[in-house]
Formats: sequence, C-alpha cells, structure tokens
Amino acid sequence: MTNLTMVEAINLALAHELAADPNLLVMGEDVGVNGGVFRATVDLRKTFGPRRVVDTPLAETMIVGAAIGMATQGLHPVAEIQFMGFIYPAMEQLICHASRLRNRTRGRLSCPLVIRAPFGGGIHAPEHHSESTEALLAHIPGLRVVIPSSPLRAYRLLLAAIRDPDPVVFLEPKRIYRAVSQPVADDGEALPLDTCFTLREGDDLTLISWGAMIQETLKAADSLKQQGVGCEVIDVATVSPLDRQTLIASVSKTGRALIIHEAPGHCGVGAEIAATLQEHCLLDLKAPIRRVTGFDTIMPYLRQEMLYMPSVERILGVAAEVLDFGR
Amino acid sequence: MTNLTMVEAINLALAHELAADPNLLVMGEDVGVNGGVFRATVDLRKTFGPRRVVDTPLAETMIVGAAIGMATQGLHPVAEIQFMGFIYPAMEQLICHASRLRNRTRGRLSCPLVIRAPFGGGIHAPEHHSESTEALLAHIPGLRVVIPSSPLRAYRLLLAAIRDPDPVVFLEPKRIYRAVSQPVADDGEALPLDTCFTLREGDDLTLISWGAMIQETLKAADSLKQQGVGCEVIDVATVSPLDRQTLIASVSKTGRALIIHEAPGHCGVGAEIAATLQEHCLLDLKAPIRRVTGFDTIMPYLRQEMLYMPSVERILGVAAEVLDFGR
Amino acid sequence: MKKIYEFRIESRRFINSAGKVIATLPEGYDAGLLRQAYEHMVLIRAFDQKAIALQRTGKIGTYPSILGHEAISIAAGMALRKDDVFVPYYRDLGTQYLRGVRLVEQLLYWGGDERGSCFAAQKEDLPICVPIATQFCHAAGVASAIRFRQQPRAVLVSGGDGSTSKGDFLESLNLAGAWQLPLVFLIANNQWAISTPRYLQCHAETLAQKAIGAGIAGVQVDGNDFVAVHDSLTQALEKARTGQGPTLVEAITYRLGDHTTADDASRYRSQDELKKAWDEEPVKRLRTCLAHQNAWSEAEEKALLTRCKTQVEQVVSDYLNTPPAAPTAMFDYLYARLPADLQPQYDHLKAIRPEAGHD
Amino acid sequence: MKKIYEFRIESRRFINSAGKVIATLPEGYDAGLLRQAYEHMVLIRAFDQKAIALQRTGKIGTYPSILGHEAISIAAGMALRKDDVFVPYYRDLGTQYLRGVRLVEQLLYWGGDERGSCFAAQKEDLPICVPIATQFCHAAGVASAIRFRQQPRAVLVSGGDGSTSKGDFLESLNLAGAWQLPLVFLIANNQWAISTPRYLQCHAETLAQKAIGAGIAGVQVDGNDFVAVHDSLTQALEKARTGQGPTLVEAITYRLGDHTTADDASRYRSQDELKKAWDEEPVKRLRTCLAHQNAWSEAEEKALLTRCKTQVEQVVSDYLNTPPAAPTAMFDYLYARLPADLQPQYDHLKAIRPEAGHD
Ligand SMILES: Cc1ncc(C[n+]2csc(CCOP(=O)(O)OP(=O)(O)O)c2C)c(N)n1
Ligand SMILES: Cc1ncc(C[n+]2csc(CCOP(=O)(O)OP(=O)(O)O)c2C)c(N)n1
Ligand SMILES: [Mg+2]
Ligand SMILES: [Mg+2]
Repeated sequence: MTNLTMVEAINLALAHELAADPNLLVMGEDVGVNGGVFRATVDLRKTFGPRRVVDTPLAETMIVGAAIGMATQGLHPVAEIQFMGFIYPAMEQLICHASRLRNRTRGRLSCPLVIRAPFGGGIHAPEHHSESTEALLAHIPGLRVVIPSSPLRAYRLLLAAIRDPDPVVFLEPKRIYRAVSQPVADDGEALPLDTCFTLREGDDLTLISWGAMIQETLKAADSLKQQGVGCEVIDVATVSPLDRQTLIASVSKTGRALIIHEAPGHCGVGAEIAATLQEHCLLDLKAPIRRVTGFDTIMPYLRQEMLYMPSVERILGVAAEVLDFGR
Repeated sequence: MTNLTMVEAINLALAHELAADPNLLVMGEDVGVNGGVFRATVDLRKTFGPRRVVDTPLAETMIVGAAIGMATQGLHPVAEIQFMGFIYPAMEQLICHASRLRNRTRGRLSCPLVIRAPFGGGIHAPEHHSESTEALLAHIPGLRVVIPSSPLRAYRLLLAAIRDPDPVVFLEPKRIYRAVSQPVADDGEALPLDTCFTLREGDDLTLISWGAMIQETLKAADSLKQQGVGCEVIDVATVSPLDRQTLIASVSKTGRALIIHEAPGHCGVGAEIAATLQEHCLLDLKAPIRRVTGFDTIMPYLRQEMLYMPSVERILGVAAEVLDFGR
Repeated sequence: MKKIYEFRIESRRFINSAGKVIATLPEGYDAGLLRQAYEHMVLIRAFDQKAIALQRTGKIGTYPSILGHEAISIAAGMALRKDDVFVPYYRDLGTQYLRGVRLVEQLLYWGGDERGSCFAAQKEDLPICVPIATQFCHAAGVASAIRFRQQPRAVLVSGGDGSTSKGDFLESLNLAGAWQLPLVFLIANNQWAISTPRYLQCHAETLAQKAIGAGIAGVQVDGNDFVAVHDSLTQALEKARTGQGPTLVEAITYRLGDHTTADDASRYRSQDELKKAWDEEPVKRLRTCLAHQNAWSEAEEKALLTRCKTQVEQVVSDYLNTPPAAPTAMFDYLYARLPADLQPQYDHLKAIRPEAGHD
Repeated sequence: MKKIYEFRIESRRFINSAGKVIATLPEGYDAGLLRQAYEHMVLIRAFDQKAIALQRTGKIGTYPSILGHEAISIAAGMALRKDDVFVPYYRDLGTQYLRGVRLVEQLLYWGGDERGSCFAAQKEDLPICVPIATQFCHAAGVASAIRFRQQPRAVLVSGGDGSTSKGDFLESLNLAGAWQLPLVFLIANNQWAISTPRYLQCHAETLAQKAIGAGIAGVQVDGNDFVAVHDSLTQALEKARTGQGPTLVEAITYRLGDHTTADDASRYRSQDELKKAWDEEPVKRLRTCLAHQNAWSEAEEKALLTRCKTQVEQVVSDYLNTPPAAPTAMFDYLYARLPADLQPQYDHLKAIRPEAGHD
C-alpha cells in the first residue's frame, strides 16, 4: 500500500472510477494534456483518452451547465473548476438547475454530477485563488457539499461523491494537497456522504473544523492535551447535508465547543453549527460556543494571508477563554 | 402627507435622488418605458429622460459589471435585477469586484452603487420568482445587504443605500409591495444603514425577523400579547453588516429569542444571529434560541408555497415551545 | 498587406403574408403536410386562449401566451425526430405538445404544480426553463452526451431574442462550434423581451449572425412562414444528426400578446405596430395559402374549431380534476434518498400539514 | 425568396517577421516613433525577465510573463491619450507602464501587496483583473459613464484569446454595440489559454469576427508588428472618441513564456512550435526594421540595455525597501468607514498582530 498525498489520492479515485464507470467523464479547463494546474488529473487523458478526459473552452457557466445536460443523459461528468474563486459564474446553474432538476421533474430527470474545486488559502497564490466560500454552496438545498481533510478521506469521499445520484460540490483544500501523505489502497471503498469524522476523542472540549484547518485544529488539540485538556476533534467533512447528531452528541458530552474555519465568520458554516448546538445542547453548555474564523474582510494578498487565517495561536487563545468561562 | 405603499415609497425615493443627484442613474431590464415589472420605476423615465433611466439588454452579469465600471467614474448607478432569482449571473461581479474594488485599490477607486431586487415568496409567481437568498449576499465582506419592511423604512433606507459610498444590495419584499400603506413624507431623510429597528418592546420573548416576515411576526406578537406574553419585535433590516448590539441587548433582557425568516434555515442569516446571541447572552438564556424558517428544500411552486413559508401558526407553535422550555 | 475574411447570412421565406407562395417550395411540402401543420397550429392557439382565460379566473398562475409563435412552435415539433432531444424555453407550447408533453401537464405547470414537468409520455426532453439562456448550456451538454455515444440524434434548443444578449447563450454557441455538436439553436425573435424592443437588445442587423463568431452556420427565416421554418430546421437537424455540425436559426415573428398575463404591452408599444404585426401572423397566412390551393374549406375550418374546442375542454376538466400533490412532495424529490438531516423537517411538515394546508 | 447579409473581417500587417516593410506605412511612422516604441519594448522585456528571476528567488509570488506581448502592450500604451481610460487584464505590463503605473507597483502587486494597485500616478485606470473577462463589463461601464457625460474620451480594454469564450466578454461586446460606446476591445491572441490551444477555444477562423454578432467593427492585426497594432488601435480609439462606435481588435501573437511562473508549458506544447514562434517575435522584428533604415546601431543597443538594467535595478531596490503594510490595512479599505460591527475584529487583529505576524 503506497503513501499518497491528497492530490495523488484524488487522481487515484478519478482513475478508479474512469475505469469502473464507462459513463464517467472528466472535464474542465486544462484537465487534459496538462493534467490540471494542480496535477489532479495528470495522466488521465493518456490512460483514458480525449473522449473521457476533456479540455473545455474557458467558460465556467457553460462547464457546469453542459455537465448538467450531460447528466440528464445518464453521463456522470466530473467537472473541475480551476479554483473556487472562479466558481461564481456557475452559481446560476448550481442554484437554478443542478440542485433542482430532480425535484423540478419529480424524479424524471436527475443530475449525478460532481464539481471539483481546489479551495482555501495559504499557498501564496494571487488574488481570488484563496477563497473559502463553502457557506454559499451549503445554503443551496439539493446540493451536497463535501470537503476532505486527508488523502484517504479524499479518495473515499470522492468515490462516494461520484457514485452519489445527486449533484455534489467537492472542495479540495489545496493547502494540504501535498502537505501530508498516508497509505491509500486503491480498493474502491467509499465513505458515507453525510457523516462527520471524529478524529480524536476527548471529554473537555469539542473542536469542530474541516478541510485544511484540521491541521491547525489537531496541533491545537495536541498542545491542549499537554495542558491536560482532552479535546474531541471532529472533521465535519460534509457541510451540507450536515451530520448534526455526531456534533450534538459530542458537545452534550464535553459541554464546550470551538468551531474553526478559514471562511469569514459572518454567515459562515460555523454559524449554522453553533446555532444547532445551542438549540440542542443548551443545558449541557458550560461555555458559549465560539468560532475562530477568517476575519469578515477580503482575504488579503499573500503577504498577509496567514494573518487572515486562523492560526494555532488564535485557536488556543479562544480555547483558553472557553475553558476558563465561568471559572 | 400621503399614504404610500412600499413600491410607491421606493419610486418616491428614486425620484427624490434622481432630482438631487445628477450623477445618479437608474438602469435595468424594463425599468424605462415600462416602469419596471412591479412599477417601482414608473414615470421616472418620463420625468428624468432616457439618459438617466436606462433600459439594458438582457444580461445580469453585464448590468452589475457595467454599474461597477460606471461607479469607478463617479456615477451612482441604481441597477434593478428584475427578481432576486436572477441575480446569480451577477454573483461573480458582486463577490470579485463590487465588494472589493475599494479594498483592492486601497481607496483609489470605490463602488458607490445600489443593486435593487424584489425578493421573497407569496405572490403566486412562477418558479425562480420567489427566492430569499440574502444569506449568500450577507456572507460577502464589503457588501451591505439592506431589507426594508415598511413603506417608510423603504423610502429612508433606499435613500441611505443610494447615498452610501459603498455597494449596497437592496432587497425588496415584494409580497408587501402593496400589502400595507402608511404616510410617507418626501423629506429626503435617510435612516442609518446598520441598525436594527425595534418595532415592539417586551420583556418575555424577542422575535427577530426582516422583510415580509415582519407581518407574520407582528401577528404572532399580537396573539401572544393576548396570552399575556410581552414580545420584543426587532426588524433586523440590515443583515450585513449586522447590528448585533441591539439584538444582544434585547435577548439579554428577555432571555428568549425566536428568529423568523423565509429562506431555508441551513446556513441562513438566522444561524448567524442565533450563533451570535448564544455567544453573548448564554447566561441570560432561559431557552434555546429557535428558528422558524423556510424548509431546507426547493421553494415549491405556487400551489404549495405558503406551506413552505413560515406561517403565524408555525411561529406560535415554536414560540410556545420556547416559552414552556424548562417549565 | 491585407487578408480578407468574408461571411454571409441568408434570410429565407417561401410564403408571404398574403399566403402567396413566392419561391418554389422545397420537395414534400404538399397540401397534406401543410394541412397537418395548420391543424396543429389552430389547436395550440385554441389552447393558448383557454389558458389565458384560466389565468384570468385564477385557475392557473402567470402564463406566457404563444400567440404569434404558432408556426415556429409547430414547425420545430414536426421537424424533430422522436429520438432527438428538445430543450425548450417557456414559450414552446406547440413543440412540447408534438413532443408528447400533454396539454394537461402544461396547465399543471403554469398552475403551480411541479407534476407538470413529469412528462408521462416524454422521457428525455428537458422541462420548461425560466432563467433566460441557461437552457442553452444544458442543450450543449445533451448534445455532448450524444456525441460521446456517437448516436445519430440531434438536439434542438430554443430561446427568445432577448436570450441572445446573455452570456450563456454565446458560451453554448461557442462550445457547439468548438466541439462540432449535433445541436440546433432556434431563436424565436418576436421583437420584444418584455418591454425591451429588439433594437435595444442588439445592434446587429440579424441575430443569426451571432453564429459567425462561433464559426458555425447561421440562417434567418420568416418565423410566420411554416415552410421556411420547417425546411430550415429539417436541414439543420439532419446536418446535426449526420455529424456536420451545429446551426443557429433565427425565426422572425412578433409577440402578438402581452409578455405574460402579468404584463400589459399597451404600456410600451403602439396599436399601429400591433395591427401591422397581425397582417403577418402565421395561422391565417397558412390557411390562406391552403385556400389558394383549394386545400382548405370553410366547412373544414368549422369542424376543426369544434374538434379543438372539445379537446381543450377535456384538458381543462382533466386539469381541474387532478388531485393535489402531497405537501411532503417538496421533500420527496430533493435527493434520491432523503438525508437523515432533513427527516425532522419532513416529519414536522407532515405534522403541521392540516392547519398550514389552507393556501 | 432570399436576402443575403454580407460581412468582412480584414487582417492587417505592415512589417513582416524579417523586419521588412511589406506595405506602405501609414503617415507618421518615422524612425523617431519606431525607436521610441522599440526602447519601451526593450525596457519592459528587461523588467519582465527580472520579475521572473524575483519569483524564482521567492521575492515575489506567481508572475505572468509578457514575453511575446511587447508590441501589443507598448502599441496600446502609445495609442492611448492621457485622458482615455485603460482597463487591463494581468498581462498588460507595457501598457500600464506607459499609463503611469510605476514598475515598483507591479512588483508590489505580484509580490502580494495590495498597494500595488494604488497607482500613485494614474487615478482612473482600473487595477489588474484576475477573473477572466470580468473586466470587459467594467470597461463597458466606464465607457457608458463617458458617454453619459458626452466626453471626447475613449476606453481601451484588453483580454486574452481564452477570455473570448466567456459570456461576459460577449455581453460587453453586445452592450458596446447596442449603446454605441466609446470602447475598444483589444484581444491579445497568444494562441494559448494556459494549456488550451486557440483551436480548442473557438471554431471561428478569427476572434475578430465575434464583433459581427454585436454589430460592431472588428479587425485582426499581426500582434508582433508594432505598426499594425498601433495604427489599428489609433484609428479605433479615434473612432470611439468621436462617437463613431466601438471596435474589436484581435492582435495575433504567441505566448513565448510559460503561462505564469507556476506553469510548465513544455508539458503541453512542442519545442518546434516555440522555435517557430520565436522567429515572429516583436522586439527583434522592430530592431531589424530600424536597422534596415540605419536607424539603430549596435552602440545604441548596448547603451539602451545598460539604461534598462540600471532602471530595473532601481525598481527592484525600491521594491525591496518598501516597508510592509500594517496588518489592519485589511480592514481600513473594506468600507469607507469601518462598520461598528467590525470594530471588535479590528481590535482583535491589532492585539494578536505581533505573534501572528510571522508569515
Ligand atoms: C436570467 C433572467 N433574467 C431575467 C428574467 C425575467 N424575464 C423573463 S422573460 C424576459 C424577457 C425574455 O425575452 P425573450 O428572450 O425575447 O423571450 P420572449 O419572452 O420574448 O419569448 C425576462 C427579462 C429571467 N426569466 N431570467
Ligand atoms: C473566470 C476564470 N476562470 C479561470 C481562471 C484561471 N485562469 C487564469 S489565466 C487563464 C487562461 C487565460 O487565457 P487567455 O485569456 O488566453 O489569456 P493569456 O493568459 O493567454 O494572456 C485561466 C483559465 C481565471 N483567472 N478566471
Ligand atoms: Mg422576445
Ligand atoms: Mg492566451
């Protein structure tokens, strides 16, 4: 079993399904000969040919709209949007069609497609290449929004996304595309699409996050452990539909919760989680549920981007306040 | 002082500023000769001419993008998007440019424009004509999102939006365009852009809403009053930036809060408000903060749309649970 | 040093507004075919008028009349093969009817019932599309799937003159050219986009010439001339089926009614213009043409109108007798399987259904 | 009956790849003007190479080389008047330089510092635009404002071959036609959109012909021929200033470098193709042309290169000596006034600044 990075695991999952599913095709800008600007689709065109791995003209509205049309014919397009910052031209197609086609036709037609997009900051990229706007997608009924945080979960969640009969937006935390690697077997095993993953168990504080921020969250959990604080670390993984039960169960136990995400806090996914937790765990809460997020401003250019994103220090600072609350 | 409906008050505010500000122009699909599909711009073209009141080709991306270009030249475009369901082609321009131009140029250029769009359900319109996706806009740093709930506030908030030096999305609850009328003086007085409005004072329960849902909220407050429950009713009015202080002060007092909005609950603006309130009022809370919202599904066609939207009965049902909590 | 590239757009018409044949008809346009077309056109006009009446009496919601689009709408339906795919916009009543979409489904759709897009007798065609121009991208996708499978089928997608100003129309046109898709674009140029006249929409002499920028074929036809529309679409669709690439067909007509029942066109256009447009209208034109050939009689007209009336009445009563959908239907088709996270909302809706049902 | 509409697109070139004048030059293109253009082109190429080096050593972030775009970029800058407005994309170094955007501002921008778009010496031009084709809409808006005020000014907006596939380009082109805006579209067709070749982008013979669908003028020019680009832009801009409508200019060149420093073009294109493209490149072509006229000497070349080197070194040291911006700058320009709701976040950032500053 070889060690793979997340981007390699994604490539492996795409290759696995291209081989398994004759109706699957990979499409997008520069996904073919070039193998994707992050190499996520590297060699797929060589292996599966230009019919299955297709370079498109530069038009995101059309990429997603055409994928929808393909899906109505029983194809399973996996379309790449080069960066999440360029998904906005496709919002109309995602909101008005991908998410609605099954409902609109009472099941006569459906939309089994996947939109892949690298997202998040920290790679010192130019403007618009560092966004985390998963909240915009999570608010759209009928879509699934999935975010892996490790190579193995990337492989298994992408398989699940591709096999799911409904439209899935698969957001890839590009900051950790190559940061971590782990053994990934090409066993074709998929994970369920709407469950959180509990990465650490603990009784004192629940740390909730997803995507690349899982790295900082785990580091924070480590140093809290050294202070004798037991953290339960939960990777939300599917921000919509959300697995509320796992989150509620954990916070009912710990009584303290901290939500960490890169996106701006205002109307971010963290707000939904905090709102849900206080509704269901109020009597168990020993402290307010807090959020450590990107600031409510434009993600700065590379010189200051790390200042914008939650750091281990910021997480620990707020964690201390949560732990000290009422003491 | 004449009684005006909300749509008349909006027309009055536009006329007032067209007369006062030579750099202001009104643009959009069918806003000119036709006076807008809801008559919000009726007679403006007659009064101010085709140079100031401009019919555009059918292209929302371009409408907002061109408005941005105009704004960089010191014009003050007030662009109408015919229905909020058709604003999505402009998301890229709103997210990547309108909200960022000032920040991107460190203040060298700015974007003093207003995007008006009728929103919300309940008028038995066709598909896509009944959306409430204010949460998508509220999550964008650099934008202001303003929602009036009465003719007078519509007049004064629209004046404020037009005079504001930054981009404002002004969402008009079309269900109450003509439902209520009240005296509105054309005095050119604007309201502040980031404060909530407390419509009723009360000590037992805070009801928080905005837009058309203020109607159901007030009805619910009435019938709760007859049961001896004093409701504080707050019209959020500016969902971004948010006036958290007013909300926090009220809930610290009442200890009970209910948030009502038409949009789906998942990742809606209600989530942000609930998350904020529990963070700041936890020790004062006598019950979980609850939300009464549209269901997390596609807004049904007209036959069932009222079933989708929060009704007075649903509000009262949840209010009872909040009031009985822990009793 | 100069190099010159040249392009041409043809505008075609066979039957003039007086019903006179002014160019030799292509093969096959005998009285039989024209009578068939005429009968379809009369039926959908009858249905269209009834639908407007139903809206006025609150039996359906906002409705967009196809008055003036009958030739385009029926020609498209007749030019398509059963195994082609049609991607409509919201003013395609006739085409959808000939594709097997039942008229009662039209009333359900405009009456605010999602079941109107179930299409019991039409599995592949897309449902009515409301967001302008978005359907063109879907059509490009359907055509890509057909090319992917190398099937001898074509896709027809339609839109209005206004829709040609929106980016996704042009992105789809460009993709159709780049990928040589089996796709025909039909633009029903009825001179108005709600209150926006054609000339404010675009400075080009024709909309057909938008094809040039995508490197595909474009042609303009008289949209009130059934033969011109049918012949051009038949050729374009055959080209598409046989791998000879996409075509853009602009059909010139006039929107004789209001934009929808929610609109009042008298606010923005003159009675004169409307009167002139009526002289061009497609139904009378085809009837006169048939009459000139002694292929249509007063008696036949009478009989046809009665047949249409009964058929439409039947549709209306079927519509009015359709039992309402279950409230929970709003969850039943959101995902293939209801996610656990939504179960509580589903249950809540079921619980409150009785009292909230009054609408 | 048929009516035919005809359209033509002209392709223009004056100086061939051997530096030979193959068509009589328009008036005014004397050695003086060409020398000036040449010196600008050499300077920005020198700066471009330095910028790439700075990226390699981590002194700036991802950077898009303009190698091959020098003639287009400088011709555009020289054709514009001071009071015109330029709306750039991200590969317009030369034009921005001639518009008064300081080279140090370019390094700040690509070095990840927002102050690079302050443009101390250029108040109206728009900043570099990253989301493809969105800038065309802004340019249409700027041109609308100029028309609104009836000013004798023009707007120039630029984009790449790939940008012509995106809807907003075509929506803007259409608006420019419909409103007869004082706007010139400059498409730098360098044959590649990252790894996507021109022919996969669009089936049309030229990109200039996209103008036809909007009913505006379109022309194709040799983008490696300074005279062809400059003359066509000068004419188009004058047309715009004098109310004679918009123009689309397609300038054919080749992206001689990688897409950006993050790209490796050898993955997707052949050395052959690249070698051939080098034979067409604009700087050498103009130098040879001047040499043929005995208007440029080896000595002058040497002196120029030294001047450029010193100027660029100065820019680099200015850049490296620019003090960092305050962390709170990320809030200072979000709104005209910081909303009360954001004050706590501002204060928090100020408080954590020291420890979080390490980046
Ligand atoms: C994206 C979008 N913007 C606006 C609207 C509102 N709208 C509905 S129909 C219409 C005019 C369309 O005109 P045209 O394309 O000519 O078709 P026609 O109705 O004339 O057949 C408009 C603006 C919409 N449905 N979608
Ligand atoms: C909307 C959008 N989609 C994708 C990208 C990523 N991207 C950056 S440059 C580029 C290619 C642009 O090619 P072209 O327009 O020919 O300009 P060139 O870089 O060749 O000068 C792409 C796809 C982007 N910046 N914006
Ligand atoms: Mg029309
Ligand atoms: Mg290019």
